[in-house]
Amino acid sequence: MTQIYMDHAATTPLRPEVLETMLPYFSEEFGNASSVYGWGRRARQALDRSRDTVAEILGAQAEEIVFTGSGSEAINLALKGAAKAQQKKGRHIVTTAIEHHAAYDSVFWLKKNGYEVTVLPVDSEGRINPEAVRSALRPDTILVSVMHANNEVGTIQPISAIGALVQEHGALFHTDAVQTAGILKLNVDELNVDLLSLAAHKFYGPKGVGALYVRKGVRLEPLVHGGFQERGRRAGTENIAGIVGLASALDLAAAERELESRRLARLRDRLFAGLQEIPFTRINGSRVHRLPNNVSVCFEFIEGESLLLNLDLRGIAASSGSACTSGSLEPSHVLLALGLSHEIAHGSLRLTLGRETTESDVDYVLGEIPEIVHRLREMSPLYQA
Amino acid sequence: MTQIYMDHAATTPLRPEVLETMLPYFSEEFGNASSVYGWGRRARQALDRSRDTVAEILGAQAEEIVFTGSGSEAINLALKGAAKAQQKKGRHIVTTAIEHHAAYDSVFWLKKNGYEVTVLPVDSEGRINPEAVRSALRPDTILVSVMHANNEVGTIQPISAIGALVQEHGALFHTDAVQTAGILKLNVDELNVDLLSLAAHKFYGPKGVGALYVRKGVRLEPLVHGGFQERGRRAGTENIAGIVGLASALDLAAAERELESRRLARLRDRLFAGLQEIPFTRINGSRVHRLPNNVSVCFEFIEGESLLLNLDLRGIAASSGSACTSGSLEPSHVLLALGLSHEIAHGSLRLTLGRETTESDVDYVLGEIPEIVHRLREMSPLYQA
Amino acid sequence: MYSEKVMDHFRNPRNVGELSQADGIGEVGNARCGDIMKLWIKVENGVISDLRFKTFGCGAAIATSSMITEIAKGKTLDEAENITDNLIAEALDGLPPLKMHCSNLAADALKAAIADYRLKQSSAS
Amino acid sequence: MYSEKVMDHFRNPRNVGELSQADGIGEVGNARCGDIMKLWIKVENGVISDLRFKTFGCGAAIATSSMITEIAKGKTLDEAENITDNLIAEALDGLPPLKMHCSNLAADALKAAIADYRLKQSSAS
Ligand SMILES: Cc1ncc(COP(=O)(O)O)c(C=O)c1O
Ligand SMILES: Cc1ncc(COP(=O)(O)O)c(C=O)c1O
Repeated sequence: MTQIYMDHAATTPLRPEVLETMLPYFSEEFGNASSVYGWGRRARQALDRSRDTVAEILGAQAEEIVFTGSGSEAINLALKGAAKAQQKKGRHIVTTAIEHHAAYDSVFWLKKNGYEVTVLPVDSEGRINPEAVRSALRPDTILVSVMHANNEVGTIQPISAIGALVQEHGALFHTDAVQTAGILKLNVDELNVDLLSLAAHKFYGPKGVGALYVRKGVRLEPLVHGGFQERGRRAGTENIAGIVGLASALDLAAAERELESRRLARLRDRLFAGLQEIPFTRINGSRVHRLPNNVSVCFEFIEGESLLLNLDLRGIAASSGSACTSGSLEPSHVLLALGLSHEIAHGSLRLTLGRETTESDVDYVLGEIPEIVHRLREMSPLYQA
Repeated sequence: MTQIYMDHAATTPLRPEVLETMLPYFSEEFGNASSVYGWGRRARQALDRSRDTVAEILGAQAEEIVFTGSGSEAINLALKGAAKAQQKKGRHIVTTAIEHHAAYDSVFWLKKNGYEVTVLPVDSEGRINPEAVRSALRPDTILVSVMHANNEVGTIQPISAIGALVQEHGALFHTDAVQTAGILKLNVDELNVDLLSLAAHKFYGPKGVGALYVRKGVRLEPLVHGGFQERGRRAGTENIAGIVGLASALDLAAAERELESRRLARLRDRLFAGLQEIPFTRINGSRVHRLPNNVSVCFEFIEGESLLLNLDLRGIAASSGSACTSGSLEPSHVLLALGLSHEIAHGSLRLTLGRETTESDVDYVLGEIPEIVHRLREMSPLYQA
Repeated sequence: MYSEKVMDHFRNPRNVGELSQADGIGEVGNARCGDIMKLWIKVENGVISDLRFKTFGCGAAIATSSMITEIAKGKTLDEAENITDNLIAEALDGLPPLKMHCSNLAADALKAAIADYRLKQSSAS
Repeated sequence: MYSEKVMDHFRNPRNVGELSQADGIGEVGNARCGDIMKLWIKVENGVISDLRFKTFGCGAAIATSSMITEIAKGKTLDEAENITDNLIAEALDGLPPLKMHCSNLAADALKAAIADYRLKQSSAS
């Protein structure tokens, strides 16, 4: 049966050539990078090389890169770590209503622990106005966190402009680049960020490894205490194979980025054009400031999970901000923050394209969806044909 | 050249048959376990199966297992997570002077954050007396953490006895089983533990993945906030390949444990016998309550790092509690806690045996060490022949 | 995630639609929470002779809707009122824990339709 | 971790041992911190004509000890006193940052040996 994966924002397959770079570090060069003998030194070299690669792609210094066990851990370390280390300077944090849970819940943990939090609303396309950030800054603001691009609706934020004014104010600026690493150019100086998080499995690297950029001089309280790995910022024996995989995947993505982005944007626009022909369909997010691989729509009168199951039955893997996919009653906080009603937010569909996606995949999907939507609407008590 | 790896307490090579079980989950079955479609469901199945395997080996329920990104993270989650969740009941924690830094530093972070800590001394073999634990318990004691076996000197603690009295007192009991998982039998009910940490790379599984057993009903504040993975106890897209590797490595180790332990203990004793013939050599730790694969000694008048470098030049990979291997001035806190002087502690050597270690490896090592020790002593201003 | 039985009912839901001359109609849930079920019943001699449903909801919601129409058909009103959420879930070879509330919804919709029927009967008499 | 040069001096340290008729002896470091260096010098006409060392310490400590005996040989006392830790580290093609203090130790031991020699000279005269 046709099997089309259109959920690259959720995770991506490991590239075989990336796996090749990892394989030597499982059973042969398996040393602990802290050891003085040959196996240890070779592990350390692989670690150093990987750090150099990541640093270079981000326009950073090697010692500014901290490897972590996931994107979520990188974000938690950035937010809790910086807030804790800065608490003598102030306790006010600014963030947005559409952050990923890893950032949102870290900030709310801080709130529970004595910090004050300002959550900025977004416009109907999911954009933050830099001026809104400026107005939210206070003398005791120590940290601002705004995601680079949203994982559900694909909206890209004006990070560079926000970063400039946050840094001018003297606060630290973090961006969650989990959705943009490997897709958009990431240069920490151009973006004006002090902290930037990413996760390898979103750009065809392995799961279980992420990275945090920490601008020189920015102090962090560690999340995982213990050994002196990662210059004392993240204890634990380094996952060399995973880190090598992260670096080589990022390297490949950086090299192919421009061409691949243009290709994806064309496919994305073809998908949008086709989906818009279905009545009662809304596009979520911005058409202009948008990830090249993200398509997000809401079909009125139907519910997302049943849509996904029907797509799955026809070999299409996709995702939804439907409450029922997460087992909660509330649909995606992102779609609600964009001003959608609960009812409509339940009927969202996200298709995210990737390296293997072809035009014929897009056409296949466009051939199946209208029928499924029609069938579910026929079954819906909300729909009057 | 001969290459003999005798540092299995630092890390172990991934078993090729474990890598085989992981390979499908990199590029083919790469799905996100939270997704509803086929790729996601198959990832979820692999995750569930792995959790069942680990639970069964520990004598636990599947929902009591939390996968993490390292042993250190498991320990940090256990200690900080349990202390935070219990803080209304009390703020007193008991631990020992020979814990691994991951535990030690977590507890000291808690101390900095308003908890009281009692650090129990050990005897000259590195053992904790359960009665000492009993005397340390207070009405406001919420948590006790004692490692199962020490990573430097191999001493095994009377965990079951300590656990019984801690649980009777109504406090939570954590054991760091990073050095014992795969080597000793681990049954959470027999051990009387509420929390138990382990790391895959210590038993021929992959780096970058650990696990924490959390007894049903024990509440933890998460360390990594975000998505609802691991029942809300550890956010972040699950590292399926790593988790599958952890489970299959633990499964293999459990099956081979008894035979392999006996084999290792014989090799260990042969090593000890040979090393004891070198004058001015002390054995560290207990001869009775000892990991079957751990050999730890101190050679007087010489320093550990130069010993390791010489061993490395002859193809032997080993480790030391020497300060100079870690770049600090203080030698291992474990050796000092056993009552060794700084001077002697600097001259420690740890040889830890593993699956590939043969009798002829042991004999090769025994052939090389006396000469190296002699040479370094000849060079030492402390030594008067 | 879902059993074969659930997927069978999801793929080929039985008795979808409306009954133009229904004797009772029940509607439960709300769009805010992501599931609404509407159930039409026909009653003959105290026995449910026919049912139809329309559901806005997840896979489990659609499957339980379909299943309850099969279970209730031919049952007396009293029997039908005693159909529990567990019974529906069992008939579907189980539901994921997070989806158990969906079987609730179906049982409630049936109760609401029977109540509506009874109300109409009593106001007619 | 260590340069080839460091490993060469570690593997084949030059001038290990004692000078039975030394003109000056310097000892620095302490066993508590894991490194002790003891240095014997012979002085002829204000020039260091021979040196020997014994060191308890890490690879870097041994290599810097060996290196300083080579650098100092043939130097006048004033020249020898000006040998800096950086110079020793450079002569070894660098040391890891955490090991820089070891080159300090070697320079200090030489200074101590020269001071000892000067003290003996002044008390002899
Ligand atoms: C006893 C003990 N606990 C904890 C750890 C930490 O494990 P990891 O470095 O894999 O996080 C280690 C190993 O380094 C250990 O030996
Ligand atoms: C924007 C964003 N941030 C953070 C994360 C968390 O990454 P991970 O699940 O790999 O920890 C994700 C993906 O799940 C994401 O899309």
